[in-house]
Amino acid sequence: MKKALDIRWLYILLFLSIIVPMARPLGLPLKMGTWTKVVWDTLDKLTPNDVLLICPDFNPSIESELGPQRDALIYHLGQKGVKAIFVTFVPQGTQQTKKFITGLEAAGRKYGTDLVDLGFLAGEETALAAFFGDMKKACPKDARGTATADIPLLKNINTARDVKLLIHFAQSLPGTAEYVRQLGPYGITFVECVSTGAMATSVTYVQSKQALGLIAGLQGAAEYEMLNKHLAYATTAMDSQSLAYTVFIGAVIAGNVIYYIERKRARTK
Amino acid sequence: MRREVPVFLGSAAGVVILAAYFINYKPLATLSAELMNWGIIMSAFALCLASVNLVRKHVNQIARKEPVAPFSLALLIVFFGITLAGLFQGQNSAGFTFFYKGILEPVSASFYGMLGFYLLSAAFRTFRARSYEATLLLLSALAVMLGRATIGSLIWEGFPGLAEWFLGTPNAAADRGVLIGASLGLLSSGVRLMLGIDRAYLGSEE
Amino acid sequence: MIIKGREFSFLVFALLVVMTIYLMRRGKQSWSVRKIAGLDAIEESIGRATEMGRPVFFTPGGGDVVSGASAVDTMAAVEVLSYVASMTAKYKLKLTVGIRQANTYAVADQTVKEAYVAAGQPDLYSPDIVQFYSPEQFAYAASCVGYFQRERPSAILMLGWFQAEAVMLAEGAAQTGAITVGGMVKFNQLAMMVACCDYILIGEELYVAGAYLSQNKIKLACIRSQDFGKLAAIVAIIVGTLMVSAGNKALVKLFS
Amino acid sequence: MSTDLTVWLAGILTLCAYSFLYKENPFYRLAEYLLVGVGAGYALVVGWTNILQKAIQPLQKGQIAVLIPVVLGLLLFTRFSRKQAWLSRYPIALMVCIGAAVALSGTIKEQLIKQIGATMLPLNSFDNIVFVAGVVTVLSYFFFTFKPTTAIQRGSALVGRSFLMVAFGSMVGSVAMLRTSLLIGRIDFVFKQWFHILK
Repeated sequence: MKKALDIRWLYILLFLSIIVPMARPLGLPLKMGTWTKVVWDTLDKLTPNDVLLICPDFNPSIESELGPQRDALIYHLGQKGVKAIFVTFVPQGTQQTKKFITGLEAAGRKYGTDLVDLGFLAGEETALAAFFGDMKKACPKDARGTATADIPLLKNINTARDVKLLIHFAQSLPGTAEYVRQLGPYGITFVECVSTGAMATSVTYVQSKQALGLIAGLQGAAEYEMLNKHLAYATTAMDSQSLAYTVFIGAVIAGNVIYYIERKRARTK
Repeated sequence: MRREVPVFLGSAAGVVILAAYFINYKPLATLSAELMNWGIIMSAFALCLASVNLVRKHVNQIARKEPVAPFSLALLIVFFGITLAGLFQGQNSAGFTFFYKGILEPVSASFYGMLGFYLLSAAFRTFRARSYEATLLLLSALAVMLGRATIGSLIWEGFPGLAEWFLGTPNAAADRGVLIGASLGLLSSGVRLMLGIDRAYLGSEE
Repeated sequence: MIIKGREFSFLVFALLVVMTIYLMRRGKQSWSVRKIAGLDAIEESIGRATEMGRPVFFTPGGGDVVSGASAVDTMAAVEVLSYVASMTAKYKLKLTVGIRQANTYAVADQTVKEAYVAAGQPDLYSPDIVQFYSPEQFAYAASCVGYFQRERPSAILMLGWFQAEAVMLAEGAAQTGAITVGGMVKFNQLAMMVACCDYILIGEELYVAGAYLSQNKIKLACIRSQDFGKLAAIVAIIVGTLMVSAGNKALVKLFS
Repeated sequence: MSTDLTVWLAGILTLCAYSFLYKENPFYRLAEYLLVGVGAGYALVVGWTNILQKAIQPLQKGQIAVLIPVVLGLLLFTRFSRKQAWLSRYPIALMVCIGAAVALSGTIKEQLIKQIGATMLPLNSFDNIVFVAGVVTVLSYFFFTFKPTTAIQRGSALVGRSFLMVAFGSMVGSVAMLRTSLLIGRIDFVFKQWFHILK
């Protein structure tokens, strides 16, 4: 039973490591990774006439990882003043689209001429293939009930080839692999916004240059905020994150030291 | 016959889509696009089917007065609440947003966050350098964690770079190897499917 | 005829399909399969359960035998289950199978029943062996962990298709001191199992285990065909790498 | 303290979920069931929107061809009848095969050929050598029907397995980060948005 007690102390330690920096920010320095920088530089080169396709395929379960990325992108894209088409292939993604559109409208973009919400499409990878091949056929109407043929923004846009860049938020399915498979024929680049959980498997596609860059997790969002020079949730949460990792790292090391000592003792007996 | 015909039609649809990918022939491309469009519509029905299935199951649990019946009742109440709000008032309505913000968002995030405690428990009790392989795993996990946490760069400047190296070189290489293997696997399971050999997905023989 | 830029893909595709079908047709003989550490561990763990007289627990995870995405993995797990059940029948051990999906339940129950009959122990079979916990992800995982804590099985086998609950199951199992064998094809959750379990079936090893234990000749032929595919990939990579190192980019261009 | 009813509900349910850490209890179970109920309702609503826009409205405009997928979609519901359940095999077989063919067509070029091509790196740096060696040895680890007779084969498979372990380690490290940020999000919610204790 002694062991069960031990682990609860560790839980409390983890809790404290998160809450203390929230009350008293430590302002730990953040070191910039290369992946996020590539994405920011690419997006910074966009002009107001460039049309983006944004697919927020994630559920609120990982809001605290991808939400800050979404907000940092809204800020950046709002300043750049680009045009954007939204569509999602997971049911709960529609709420994320809504947040995007509200944010970009606040930055002065107009629905219909600059922004359009094509809602959700069922069918995962099949839907991806159909949508990229013929957007207006896959989505005869936008989420607000207007026929897509009548939307000014979509006038010259029919296939994935007609957009400048795709930004994809990945949680599970459809993930990086599905997008790589279906975007291949259209030769457009795409940016992956992933949780740290998916980072290790998405990085392969960055290496093969099939994906342009990666924003990974809360840290990626914090790096993006730093590049935006507009600090928000992710930057403040990174203090908690750093301290919480330290607890994890400490737990692994402590566990192994105990294991080593126990084994040594068992041997000398 | 009750299995052969569906399998045959499915295979035919699959072959059309594959052929349209390779062969430059307009009618084939049109047919393939149409089939995918059907796929979307059927998937939308499947999404609704899953919900109907769930309702049936929980209605049964209540009817049979199973111990979980009160929970099933609560489930049905919120299910009909959000469905009615969404269908009649729209997805932007206050009612729909209430269920989304009040239940879906917090509970799903909480469950996924809770796994952090299991992970911490595993970090302390289970992640042990018991063998050569376990040691490799531990070292790479530590390198990634130290590189992504600020504490790492305070100890040694090189940790963030080391973490990116671990992720971008040995990890990506292993992942690439697995990916190539998995693609070949997908191909052979696709062949089995198109030939109608794999039919477990059609359920048991009746 | 062939869309421009896809000629080479078509060639590769056609070659692979022809090879697979060819191997399937002459797959009368079954291919011998290399030793898989995780597979031996299943036997070993059941052996230890016999010595200790404690139960064996098996779960195929949250996959559904009728859903395209997880059907293949789940069927492979059921094939392993058939073997496990025949062993527990032989050694008269208590077996419990925890299930999340209703369709998988039907298949698993049938499989266990057949295995007990085939092992000559039909009276040891009971409908309580295969238990339908809950389709709700965490309710299912909590039921499994609850079972681990109550019954203290000496062998816990988690093979199949898992989602985020993998860490909960793997850590919950590790705490009981049982021999744990984990295995799945999807890589992202497998990592947690590798870190927590005593033995693992990595990726495709699960398919091979299922095909080998059930002597499914068609699946074994597919595995053989994939081996040739991998060999070709290795040769292409080595030749291409050497050519690029020497400044010749012909092969890289072909493969792009 | 927040005065928003939604925030209160969200806060209480967050605590219900975490009560599992102490032990399994009815509050935790309630949270789980509510999540499932709302998730299913949400899926039904957006699924229905798809059916409305892609099937029913085109039908009203006289596009008869849409009837085929609609009928197929409706056949899915025969699963509830014991006698007619076999009819649901038509849409299931079509969906599975269409999905597989779509995935397969993209796989060959994007995930097989291009991935092999991207591995052909000039062996002029340490990283490239490690990368190529990693891919080749991992592939060799997944040989199942070739007898490992030579030392090279056995050695290669062993190195491949080591690469896999490093990859698993990276994933474990990354997942640890994911779980902490989710936890941070919940704690942030409880103390900042619900109780207003922290600013």
